[in-house]
Amino acid sequence: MPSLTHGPLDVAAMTDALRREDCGAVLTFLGTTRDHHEGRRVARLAYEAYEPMALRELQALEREAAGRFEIAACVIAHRLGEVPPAEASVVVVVASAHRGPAFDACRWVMDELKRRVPIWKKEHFEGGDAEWVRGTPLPGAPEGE
Amino acid sequence: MPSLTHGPLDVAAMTDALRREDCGAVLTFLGTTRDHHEGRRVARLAYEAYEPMALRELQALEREAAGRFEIAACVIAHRLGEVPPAEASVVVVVASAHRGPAFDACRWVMDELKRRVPIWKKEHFEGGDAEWVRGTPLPGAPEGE
Amino acid sequence: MQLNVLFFAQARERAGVANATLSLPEGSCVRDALDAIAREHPALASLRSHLAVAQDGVLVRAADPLREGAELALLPPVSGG
Amino acid sequence: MQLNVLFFAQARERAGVANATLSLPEGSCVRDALDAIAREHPALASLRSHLAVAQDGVLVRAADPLREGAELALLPPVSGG
Repeated sequence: MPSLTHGPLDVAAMTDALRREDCGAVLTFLGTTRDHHEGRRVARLAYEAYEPMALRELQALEREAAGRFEIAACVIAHRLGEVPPAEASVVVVVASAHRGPAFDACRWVMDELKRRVPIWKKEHFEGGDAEWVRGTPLPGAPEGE
Repeated sequence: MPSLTHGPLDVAAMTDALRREDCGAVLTFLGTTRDHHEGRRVARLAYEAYEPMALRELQALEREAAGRFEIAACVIAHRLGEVPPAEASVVVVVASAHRGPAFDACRWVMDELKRRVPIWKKEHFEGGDAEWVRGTPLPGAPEGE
Repeated sequence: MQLNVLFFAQARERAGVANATLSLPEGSCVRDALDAIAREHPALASLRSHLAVAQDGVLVRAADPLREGAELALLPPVSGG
Repeated sequence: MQLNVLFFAQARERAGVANATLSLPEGSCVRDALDAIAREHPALASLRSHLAVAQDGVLVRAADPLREGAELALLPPVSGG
């Protein structure tokens, strides 16, 4: 089950939950806040989501990953609100019997998450100004038909 | 710096050590003991290494990974001695500004580790018998020339 | 018909509100809702071609019919992760 | 010349020892060491074609010369990870 949390993500608990005796590989991806973007110093990030839809999309991603790749389990968590530098904004954990599918699935989940899940990121720069990150249009923008 | 340890690997400490403010991605691979292999129930694994050479090879892998891929850091730890099911025998952590190179580097390190590092794994099956895992010959076996 | 409109990210900031109630004639479609919202919030104009729209959490297209009482979400390009 | 031979994994189990001292004529090469070890430990025979050899931690080939006092490690196919 995916989760959206408004505080720090418990990466260790997520990884431990997927250590299963029938799996030989557990891959944990952390997306963390970078302190620079296009040459500017980032003081912090702030995330906002359309929460019920985002949760459903994340759950769909977990299920699709389990269907497309030879994995045993996939769990996604995304943090919302302010995230200071070096802290995780997103965690994807994949467990599988063999390591190849874990790498493929984890990478696919991150690519799709950035395309499909209604979450938005605002960069607050040192000095005080802030900008929404140029994102990816969701499929079917009405004017783009 | 790589490490060889004779007790449980501290995955959280390894991952935390590589959370850097200039990195947007931290990928942590755990190789864990599977409870089955070719249809038989595995009770535990036992690892043995030629330790000084294994450490040097792991250090070479960390350096080569940092040279081949756009990553900021790579750290490898391998556990030796007995490893019960679901516990980690190997941990590879890669930090990078962007996630693509982290996936590429982590996968490459695991592939190379299995080819180049003098570590051996013995499977102890339920019932009591045990077998060394069929491995990969190191390059330059004298009789294979 | 009445709709509850949700604004997110840039759309929320430009509209100056996170949600609003919208009244439209029966039989209106998604494009009609966008037109009405644009009249109410001219600051959204430059964003409009980039907005996706979800009705009750499901992406819809301009010609799709609206449902009475639906939740209509204006979704700028996404940037999670 | 004297060498310290290390046996690992299957090689250790078949030889029944983890290490041994080996005395060879001056000018011996890696193949000479393997021949002497094979005479001492016939149980290693079926493994021999799969063994790599490291001298002081560096892989060597059959014709490479041995160094006085070197550590010679017999390395079966590896299976770390």
